[in-house]
Amino acid sequence: MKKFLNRPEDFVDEMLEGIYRAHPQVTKTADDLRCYVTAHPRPGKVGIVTGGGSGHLPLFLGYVGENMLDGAAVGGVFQSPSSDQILEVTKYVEQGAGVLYIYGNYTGDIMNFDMAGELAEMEDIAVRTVIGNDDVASSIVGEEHKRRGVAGIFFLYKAAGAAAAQMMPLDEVARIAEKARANTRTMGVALSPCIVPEVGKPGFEIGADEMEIGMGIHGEPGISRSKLAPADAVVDQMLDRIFAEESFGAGDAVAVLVNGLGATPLEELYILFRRVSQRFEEAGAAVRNVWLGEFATSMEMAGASISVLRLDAELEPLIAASADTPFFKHVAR
Amino acid sequence: MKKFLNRPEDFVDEMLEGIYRAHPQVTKTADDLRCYVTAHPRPGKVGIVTGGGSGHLPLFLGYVGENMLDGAAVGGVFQSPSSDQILEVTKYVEQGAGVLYIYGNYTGDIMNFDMAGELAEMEDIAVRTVIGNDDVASSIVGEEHKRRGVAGIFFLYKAAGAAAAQMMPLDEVARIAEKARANTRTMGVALSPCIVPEVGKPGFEIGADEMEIGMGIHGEPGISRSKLAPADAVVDQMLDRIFAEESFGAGDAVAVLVNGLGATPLEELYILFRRVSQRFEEAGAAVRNVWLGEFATSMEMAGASISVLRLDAELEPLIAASADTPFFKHVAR
Amino acid sequence: MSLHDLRPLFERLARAFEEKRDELIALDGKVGDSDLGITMAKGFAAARDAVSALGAASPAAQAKHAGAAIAKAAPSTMGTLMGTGFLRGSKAIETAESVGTAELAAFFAAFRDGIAQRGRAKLGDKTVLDVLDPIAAALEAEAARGTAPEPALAHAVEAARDGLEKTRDLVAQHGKAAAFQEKSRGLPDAGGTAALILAEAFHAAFAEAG
Amino acid sequence: MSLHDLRPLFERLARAFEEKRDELIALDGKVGDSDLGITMAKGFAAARDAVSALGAASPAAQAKHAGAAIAKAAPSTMGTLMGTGFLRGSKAIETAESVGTAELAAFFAAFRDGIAQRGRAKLGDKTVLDVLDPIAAALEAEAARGTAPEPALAHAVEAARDGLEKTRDLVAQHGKAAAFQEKSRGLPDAGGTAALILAEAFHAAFAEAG
Ligand SMILES: Nc1ncnc2c1ncn2[C@@H]1O[C@H](COP(=O)(O)OP(=O)(O)O)[C@@H](O)[C@H]1O
Ligand SMILES: Nc1ncnc2c1ncn2[C@@H]1O[C@H](COP(=O)(O)OP(=O)(O)O)[C@@H](O)[C@H]1O
Ligand SMILES: [Mg+2]
Ligand SMILES: [Mg+2]
Ligand SMILES: [Mg+2]
Ligand SMILES: [Mg+2]
Repeated sequence: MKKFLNRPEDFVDEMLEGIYRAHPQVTKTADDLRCYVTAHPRPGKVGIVTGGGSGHLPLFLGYVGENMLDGAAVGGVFQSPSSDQILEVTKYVEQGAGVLYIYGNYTGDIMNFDMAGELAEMEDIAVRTVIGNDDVASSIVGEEHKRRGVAGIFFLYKAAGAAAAQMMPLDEVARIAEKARANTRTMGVALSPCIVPEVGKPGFEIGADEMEIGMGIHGEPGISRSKLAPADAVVDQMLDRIFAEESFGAGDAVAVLVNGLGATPLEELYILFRRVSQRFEEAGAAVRNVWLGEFATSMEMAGASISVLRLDAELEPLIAASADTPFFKHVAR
Repeated sequence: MKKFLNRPEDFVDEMLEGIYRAHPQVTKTADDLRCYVTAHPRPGKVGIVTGGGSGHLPLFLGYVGENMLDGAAVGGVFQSPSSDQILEVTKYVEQGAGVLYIYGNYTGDIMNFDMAGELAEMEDIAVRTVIGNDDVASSIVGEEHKRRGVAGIFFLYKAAGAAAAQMMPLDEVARIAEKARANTRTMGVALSPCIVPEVGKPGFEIGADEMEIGMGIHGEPGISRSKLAPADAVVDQMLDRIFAEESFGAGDAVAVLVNGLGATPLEELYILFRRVSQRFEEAGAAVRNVWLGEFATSMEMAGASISVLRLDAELEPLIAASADTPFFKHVAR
Repeated sequence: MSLHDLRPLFERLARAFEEKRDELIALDGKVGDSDLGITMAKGFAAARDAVSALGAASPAAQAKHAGAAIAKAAPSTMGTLMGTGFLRGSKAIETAESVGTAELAAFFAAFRDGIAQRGRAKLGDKTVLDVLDPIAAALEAEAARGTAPEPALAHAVEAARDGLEKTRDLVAQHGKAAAFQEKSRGLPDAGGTAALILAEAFHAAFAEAG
Repeated sequence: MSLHDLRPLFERLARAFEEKRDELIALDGKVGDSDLGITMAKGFAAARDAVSALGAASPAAQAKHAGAAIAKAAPSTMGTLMGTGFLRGSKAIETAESVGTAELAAFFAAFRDGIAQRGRAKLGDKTVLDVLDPIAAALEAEAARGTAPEPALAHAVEAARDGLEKTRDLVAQHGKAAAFQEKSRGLPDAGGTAALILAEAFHAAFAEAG
């Protein structure tokens, strides 16, 4: 295991210490490093809370900041945070307008967020929940509720964050997040595994010339394992799957996120995007917003994912709004 | 070789195509994909041009944008751009105030930038040059002019870019870049090699439990190869080397860049920064600006570098100014 | 013989899980991470303290504070599930002045349903549900029959013991034990064992109350 | 017999490098990337076209346009170095009305120095410098002696041939050949061969001019 770390069991907390030292815009609450919140909560604004396992930076805490989220409960590597930690974050970000939970579709997270929501309601905090489930590889059409949440959750954060910053009420912010959720689809491809620090070795293997289309960000099995194909063919395989569920044509507009899983160089993401752009061009649809880089990783896993959000007149300005967090900045133009 | 690409010989141009498709703020000049310039040159402003080999994204072209650079000549993977390409970029960004070249200390780059500068002067474009040489591992004190330019060039871009945006004249912008250069020091550590696409296999090896302190971003030999140490000890080895040349104490202020070489997860960079922050805290010096992430990579090489810039009253506001490029955004606070 | 003040119940629960601490650690250790004894002891100690700090209050309020305290003190799977159980059970008896057999039946039905919803496990998945379900069913039947709380709970304990015994034949589908697959066969489920301890403590508390 | 119009010289250079194209390709191919013949032919064809498009102009202006054209058309190491040579040489004869032996000496001294500065190679590093230096030295000596251009250049060509022959014993320290180390020993340097062709073309142009 080639990692920069001290004791594996301190991986998450030392990472958090580094983050707090680097970024005074964020702070901890409840005297718990893992209860990560904005240092500048805005009175009267709907608070948005996320959370989940560590090992996915900038997910999840990276999106806490201006025009996006207000807090994140941080779990161990690939582990859910506790309901208690989620509750503490909830209480901190509650500014009189209620709290929206946005997180990924994983059992441990659901259990703990539900629990925290129940406890928060008992303290008279209104809570709504929207669960990201954008990974089309993880279940067939008709079983979308079983799909995993992966990088596409970024669009939910972006849209809901901008809505909350416009001081929309809780139900509206939740409606926006839900709309972004329903219109986001992601396909991923993995080229190599990653190593959980406390485990010390890869949890699975991918052959030297193989790729796995649809593999989950914790190494959950995908839909096909085959010889690594040329970049254009890989993109085509991924987009064909998305286009089979959602067709895009003239007059349609989308936002696209090409996400690196960790070790894949930015150069390659642009080679992938080149083909993505060609495909939408061929379809006659407009790519209005593009983000490329690492938005949801699995530490040193090599691979990438492509997320597509169908835009409408309501979502488009929210997606395009400025945002400023320690890990993600966007300047509206 | 596990890379997302089509034909290895198209790696650079397809990457560039992807970039132009993604980011309308930038464009090419001279009908050459590799002559990369801002789409919005500012009349009367000193133009800043950089360039160098590909494979280091976001270096070099990633810093072309508002408040930073105006153009970049793009070479093949780890190869210099041609003097002709540099000249074309120079002519495009010349807006009546002259042009500053900022690039790294590599023979091929020097030869071609010098040549381009000579040709530009013949076309009555005033040209100044500042060559980044921040890598303290690559030569001893007294031989600083032989040092390689690595991630610390970011500080030169940032300071000079902000100075140019304030419409300072060419000699002033060059003076600022030179001051940033003289005050920037970097140490790197590599954990694994990278693969040039057209070569198809690693150019060197690093043992399964080894690290190489001081290795260059093209795999140039470093100053020590040893067993991978705990993160804190790695940072101490790197900073001790920097502190031996530049001492920092009470009243001193610095900007710090913790840069991932490619495959190293962001989590680990924060673990490294935690120790960096502790060290400056112990020394009594203030860390005023912090950037963490991938700023100068070697594709999928695992490893990191730490750059330190000593700030003064002139550099500090320039370093802290807002900037907005497709690859780097900073919002002043 | 219905109970109004649940403090003696929570005293007894805390004591019971403290006594069974090492037994649960050993059991969870065989196909899990050995934390169950620790988290249950911590969680129910916290519940006792929360309920005692609350002073006089309705049974529902007492159960609610207990549930929140368990979830907070024991952020493990079973801690979260037990916390959920008490919170949901509390809602089911919200207006009750005291707890008799009907209230016990309503409480455990909501307890079981809450855990089923939260954990998304099915009967037969070798979880705490496979013990909670017989408890709830037994109490429902006794309530329909008009049995008094003490004998009703005695039957519930029997049903729990039975249910737990049957988990030996099952293969774990959830949590850390799921990774052990066939190795989990033959062993009683650790969470189910905690549910049996829960039922026994309820029975003892109502027996003591007379 | 000094020259005012350098167009015949550039005609001849273009022709010479076109003729030696395959020879240079083969030579660079042994310890390099085989591009030298292509880039030199391209570069000097571009120089000829640039100078002819320029029309009547001073020798310095002609050399300057030639240098810029080579650098642009041939962005390889030797293209950049040759371009540099002509640009620097042009500066050294900036005010000259025509080119005699004194101007040739000044031109080639600046040519050599410019390439030395740009490429940072030292004498003995097995580069074009090891041929340019004897050329410049010979011309300097002849200029001091007052020799006419044609015989002066004839001596320079001899010196170049000598210098090139000596590069066989050297091991390449720069560029792609450096990677081949000992394998480069025994072969004449490819860039040096191009310098010899350059000197020969100069000599032929001045011989033709009479
Ligand atoms: N999804 C689930 N639904 C219901 N019960 C579950 C579920 N997952 C695990 N359990 C129960 O939890 C018990 C283990 O509890 P605990 O040790 O707290 O888990 P962990 O250590 O994994 O957090 C199991 O024996 C099983 O009874
Ligand atoms: N740093 C240098 N300084 C001077 N001459 C050099 C230098 N590096 C290479 N050369 C010359 O360039 C020749 C090779 O030229 P060329 O084929 O254009 O190189 P490349 O193909 O590497 O760009 C060598 O034979 C040598 O004479
Ligand atoms: Mg990475
Ligand atoms: Mg990377
Ligand atoms: Mg356990
Ligand atoms: Mg060559």
